[in-house]
Amino acid sequence: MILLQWTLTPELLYQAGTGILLFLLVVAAIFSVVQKDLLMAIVGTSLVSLILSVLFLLLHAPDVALTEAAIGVALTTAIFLIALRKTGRYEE
Amino acid sequence: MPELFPLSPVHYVAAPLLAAFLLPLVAKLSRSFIKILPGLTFLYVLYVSAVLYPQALQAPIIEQIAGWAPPLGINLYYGPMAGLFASLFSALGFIVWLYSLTQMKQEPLDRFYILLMMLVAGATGMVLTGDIFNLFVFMEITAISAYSLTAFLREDDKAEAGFKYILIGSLASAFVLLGIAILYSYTGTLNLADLALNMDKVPLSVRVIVFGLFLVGFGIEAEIFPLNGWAPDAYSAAPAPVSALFAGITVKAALYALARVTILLFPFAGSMALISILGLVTLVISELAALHQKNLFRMLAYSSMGQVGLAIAALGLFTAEGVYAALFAMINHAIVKGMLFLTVFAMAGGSATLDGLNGMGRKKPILSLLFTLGAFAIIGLPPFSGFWSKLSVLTAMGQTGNYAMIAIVLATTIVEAAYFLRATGRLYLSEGNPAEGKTPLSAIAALAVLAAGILWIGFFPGSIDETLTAGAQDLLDTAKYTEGVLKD
Amino acid sequence: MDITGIPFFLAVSFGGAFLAYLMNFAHRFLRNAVVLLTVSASAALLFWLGDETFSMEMGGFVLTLGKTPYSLFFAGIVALLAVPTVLFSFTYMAKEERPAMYYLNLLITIAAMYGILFSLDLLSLFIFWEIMTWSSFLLTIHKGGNATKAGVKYFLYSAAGAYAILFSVVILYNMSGSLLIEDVARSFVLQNPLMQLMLAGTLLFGFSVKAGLMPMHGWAPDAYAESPAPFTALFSGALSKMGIFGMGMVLYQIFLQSPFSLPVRELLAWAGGITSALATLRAIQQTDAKRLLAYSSVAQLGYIVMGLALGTPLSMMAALFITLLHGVFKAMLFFAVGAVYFRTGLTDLNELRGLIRRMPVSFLTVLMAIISLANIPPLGGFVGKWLLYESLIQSDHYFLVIVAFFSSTASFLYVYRLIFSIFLGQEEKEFEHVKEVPFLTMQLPMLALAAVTFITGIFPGIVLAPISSALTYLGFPIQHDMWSMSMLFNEWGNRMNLLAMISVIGTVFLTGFTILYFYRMRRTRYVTTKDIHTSGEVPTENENLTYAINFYQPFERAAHPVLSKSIRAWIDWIGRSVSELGDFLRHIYTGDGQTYAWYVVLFLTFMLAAGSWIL
Amino acid sequence: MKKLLAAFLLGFIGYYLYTAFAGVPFGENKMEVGKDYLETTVPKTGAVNTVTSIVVNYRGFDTLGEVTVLFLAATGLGAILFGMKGKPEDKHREPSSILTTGAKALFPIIVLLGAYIFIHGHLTPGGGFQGGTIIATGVLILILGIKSFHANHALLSVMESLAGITFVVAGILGLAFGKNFLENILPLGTPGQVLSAGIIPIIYIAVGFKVGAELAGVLDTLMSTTRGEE
Amino acid sequence: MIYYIASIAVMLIGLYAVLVKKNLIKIVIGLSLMDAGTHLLLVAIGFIKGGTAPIFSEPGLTADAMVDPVPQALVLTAIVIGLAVTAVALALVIRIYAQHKTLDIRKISSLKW
Repeated sequence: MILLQWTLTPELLYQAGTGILLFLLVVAAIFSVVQKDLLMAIVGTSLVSLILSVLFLLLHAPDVALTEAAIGVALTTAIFLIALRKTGRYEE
Repeated sequence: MPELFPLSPVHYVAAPLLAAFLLPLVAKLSRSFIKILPGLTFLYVLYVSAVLYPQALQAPIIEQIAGWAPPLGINLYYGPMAGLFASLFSALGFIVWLYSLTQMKQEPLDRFYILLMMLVAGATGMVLTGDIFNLFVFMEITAISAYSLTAFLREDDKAEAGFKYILIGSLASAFVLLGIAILYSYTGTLNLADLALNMDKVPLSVRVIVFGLFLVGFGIEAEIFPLNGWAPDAYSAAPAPVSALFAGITVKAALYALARVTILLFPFAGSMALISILGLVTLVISELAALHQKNLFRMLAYSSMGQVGLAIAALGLFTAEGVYAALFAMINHAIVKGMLFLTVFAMAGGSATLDGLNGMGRKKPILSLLFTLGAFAIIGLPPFSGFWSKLSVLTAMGQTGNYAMIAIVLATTIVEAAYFLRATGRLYLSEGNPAEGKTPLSAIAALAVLAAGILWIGFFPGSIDETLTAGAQDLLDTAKYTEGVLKD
Repeated sequence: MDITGIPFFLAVSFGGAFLAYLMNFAHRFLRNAVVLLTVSASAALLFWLGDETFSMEMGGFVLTLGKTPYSLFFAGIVALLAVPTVLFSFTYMAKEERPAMYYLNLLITIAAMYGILFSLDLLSLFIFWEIMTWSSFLLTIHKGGNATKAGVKYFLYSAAGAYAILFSVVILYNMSGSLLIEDVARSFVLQNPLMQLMLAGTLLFGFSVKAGLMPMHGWAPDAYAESPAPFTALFSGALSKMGIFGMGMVLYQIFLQSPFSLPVRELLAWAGGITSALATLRAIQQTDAKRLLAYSSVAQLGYIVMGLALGTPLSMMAALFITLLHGVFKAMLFFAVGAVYFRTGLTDLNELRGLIRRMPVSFLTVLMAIISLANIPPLGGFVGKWLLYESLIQSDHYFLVIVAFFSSTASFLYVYRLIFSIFLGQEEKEFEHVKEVPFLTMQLPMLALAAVTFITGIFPGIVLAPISSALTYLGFPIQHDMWSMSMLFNEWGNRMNLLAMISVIGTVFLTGFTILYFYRMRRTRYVTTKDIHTSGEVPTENENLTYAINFYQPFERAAHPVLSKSIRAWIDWIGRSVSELGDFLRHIYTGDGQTYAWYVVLFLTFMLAAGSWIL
Repeated sequence: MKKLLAAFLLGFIGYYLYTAFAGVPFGENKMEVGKDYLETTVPKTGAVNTVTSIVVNYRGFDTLGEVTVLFLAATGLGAILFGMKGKPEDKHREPSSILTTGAKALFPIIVLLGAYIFIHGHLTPGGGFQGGTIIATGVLILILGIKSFHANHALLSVMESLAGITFVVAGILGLAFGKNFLENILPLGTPGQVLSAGIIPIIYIAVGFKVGAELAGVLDTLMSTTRGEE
Repeated sequence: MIYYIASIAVMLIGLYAVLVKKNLIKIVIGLSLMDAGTHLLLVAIGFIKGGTAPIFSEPGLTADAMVDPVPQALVLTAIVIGLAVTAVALALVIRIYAQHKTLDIRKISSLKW
């Protein structure tokens, strides 16, 4: 019951959002490093970039968010996938 | 074309940049023009340094990019030291271009020349800029052209050397960027002079951490001992004209950056002494490691790491004579090591081994003579430039009273003499079937210019004395630097 | 620039070298002419050298050149040996390849030696010293093959010595602010004794490497054996004397007043003695003529160092006299061995035999040289050794006298082996074609030097005059009563009149020879070397009874315990351990990119930890 | 064991970095240079988007360096993979028809979006780099979508060079007019309009073209290198 | 504050991958993660509580209510540099694979000592 008394003020929502996203960011990073299958690892990297881009929005940096989205998510992943295509798929 | 607009230090970067962008277009028009354009650019840059350097000796030229005053905009600081380095780089660039006209046959030539020009322009940019982030960007330009040039040749292990270089190089750039982030978070500015003034905002413990990051970041490019793992592979994999540029330019630019940043931002006592010790360690280990090298380029790589270690040790003395000696050592090393790399490539081609030199004296007498001249100059035998530079290093060390350092430097010189003379001795063996082939005139001309430089400094060391003292003064006198940049 | 000044002198010597190099492309004869002209011009110019010093500023240091009687004497030695060497090498080097490089380096070495002698400050002395080292290095490796290894070994030894000198020069410059030897000497005295010892020690070490003192002589046998014969004469005759010049200068101009001066000199004297003894024993073992002569040079230099270190006027006179004489007869020996090599292509004592009838002049030169080397009266060697023995006894170093006697008598052994195995004994068919070497370019220098030994033997005054002026410059009062033109006095008042003695011996020898020749010669039968009967059988044509193989086998077995452990092995061990260290360090660069990343991260953590811990 | 050591070392470095940032209060206004940029951007450069004005005008030299880095990466990539041109058909499997029609439909829209972004660089967030990358992704879709599609390398490199030259010439013009390198010489116009903020839009459009052409070239080179089996 | 911790964490994870992982592509991923961490750090430094994006889109916005634009400009450049370096690194990886047929960094060390 106590929960309900909280009014979801935008401030609280903002705090919670950054907290969860940052946690997700670290988890995605660990996922992409530990993952054996390189394809999943690359997907992990693009996930990191995506979360990063959203975080930049939260930090009031639209230009950087757009860049991160365009370069980090789209192109870096594309380059990684092409490189993966030309070389071995699985690690170790 | 030159009088169209006033000459200013930015031409050092703008002209090669324009030429680099022009080159792909020009390549479509006529294949031969690919070779001519870089030459013209280097000549133009030499012309710029000929005009600007004398002015810089009187008073440093400070140019603001895009017209904004320093704390806001980026400024170029063209003092005596930066001028000295910029002119040295452009001269070396021109000589290497002249040499690779006939010696560089690997196919995508237009790409090779673009990367070559940008390597020189990037290093010159590093030396000129007065803004720390701009220094990072120019370091990246130099680094990325160096990565691609290392893996330029088609043989198998070149890509491997390239990957090692890029792996360690991007570590370096990550650490430098982190250092800049920390500095910005405390001081709020990016201009070097401005930073120097409000470094007190940064608490001492943080300053040490940032110094560590910068030392590692720039140390990797400046080949300080534990960080120079990539260097031997990169030197031996890159085409010889490029290795000559590595030894002559990229190392010097990184060393200049390290010195400028350390002296301006981290002047506390331990920092320079630490750098000096690191230099000595680099000198000892790389000279000893060079003893067992069979591949000549790898031997020259270790030897150039050693010579850089010597320059760092002299720099670390933090006295006017020390910096004077470090500058002298750097110039001498750039000229002599450049000549050695090019001579060995002209003599024995890409995979030069020690045995490949047997009996080369008969087949290519001029090149063997040049190699012997280079070897004697590196060891520091009297009539050549190496002697005066080593002597100034030793007297500088003598003045600061650390005699142990003198003993170490002299001991490593003996080791250096051992492996260089072993190679020189092989030239004059009677047996052995060395590689044939006539060296074209333009290559010999390039080497002759370097040899003339060695002999000129060897017989008239006084001639460059004035430039060196001005350079040493310029680096050490931080007050003049900051007040000059932020005067308005 | 006036003719009598030193810069003109050096300009002639160095300029001549480069001119000769250029002339080589013009014509062989022209080059030879220029070479001869340069050497003889510089030799002649020595006599008109003016006294004023000349200084110039170079790279922030002031270099001063000037003439002193002490250096003039040594310059005389260099000139005396340079002209015959050049003459000898004209025909000798005709067959060899790359003569241009040979002559260039030869003239540079000679000019550098003059430079060393005429430099009044330590830095220019060091500069010329290094120029001499690398030009002699290029000469040593001229022949290729294992000459390169010998050359590199020579360069490393002398580099170690040279850098020891540079070490103390830099420190002295830092202390006294100037490079001039006088100023350095003045400020040297003010240092604390330990520092004085260290500095003088490194300087002496540097100079004794070139002089081939025992522990540091490793390079001498290989370098002398491998370098071309005419240069070897100069190498052992003059180059090693630069070391002596340096030691003399350090001991008596810089280090004299320091408390440690006496013990150091005592140590040096003993080092000289041991060097001469061991080197002589080692020489007896050698089978190659050049190596034998190399060890004998090391031994003779041991005598000189002994004389130098004693420091009494008489011993100094002895040392300088032997310096000159050794240069002369060593040059004669190397020329003769060179001539034999020029004709037969062999220097191995076991293969050569019976050349006396084919090469009489060479035989005569070797005979004169070994007589003066084993210091037998009529020739110069005797005078030097006589002075040395007297000075040893006077300063009552009785043990040293025993050592000196032992090694000079033992030297007679290897000397006899040299002349016996090359010239005496039965002739061999394979040496039928051997002819005497051409007169003008090869025999003349040998005979000229032989004449010099003869003259100095009779009139030592000619040499003792410049020696005594050099010694007075160094601070040793030479009273005139110690010698006259051909008279030698000693403290106990007895006099030895060389001229009278030799004239008596000469007349007796001549009369005996004439009587025998006219009276008995008619009835004698010419005997070929094959005409000997061994236990009744007549040897067949090709069977050869005289042989020199393991000539001194019993003697070597006796001296074996002394000779077994050689210092050279110990120094080679140092070399090997340095290169093993190099091999170990090389493996730090494992070639795996990731380990390099590890090095970077480890270094960063170390930096952060050390930084924050210190500050 | 190695993993443990690595973890320990990184923990060590992490601790030190954390102490370095402990002194930096998060979210506080500690701007030095930033304040001046914010105050002078509209009056002095006419650009509404301060980040773009910093990137192009105040610290234009960085962006010039930045464009060179990208240009060198494209050239370097071409040089490294020079010998590995593969046969066209081994690029990838047959694309499904949805992908092909989708690619054809989407391409013009993406290019339009990219153009909008780099034309309005000085007004709305975004600019040359973002717009160029978007165009490059458009080209990527075409490469994936249409089997026979090949980026016309000649055209791309010409576009790339021309754009680069316009950037450098814009800088040199600043010098020619007696001012400094890269200084603004055009009238500022009214802020908020498309044709405002002097040379910033021109430079950013040039950068847009350049980045678009370069990255398209890079993607096409990468796609067409051989599988490495032969 | 948690932004700093998170960005340092991402950077260290990237460094961990570079140090420990054997596969070349995994190492390049590690490098790009390190870059990502630094970029987040830089932008987080520039953030000011209550500040809006540094764009004067409406007339009402004043300079002192805005976020610090300078780190954003730096990050913009840094991201593109990161892309360029990753592209060259991957090109090298492709060439190494074409020649060595393996992506294990331990197997590609023919240039040593």
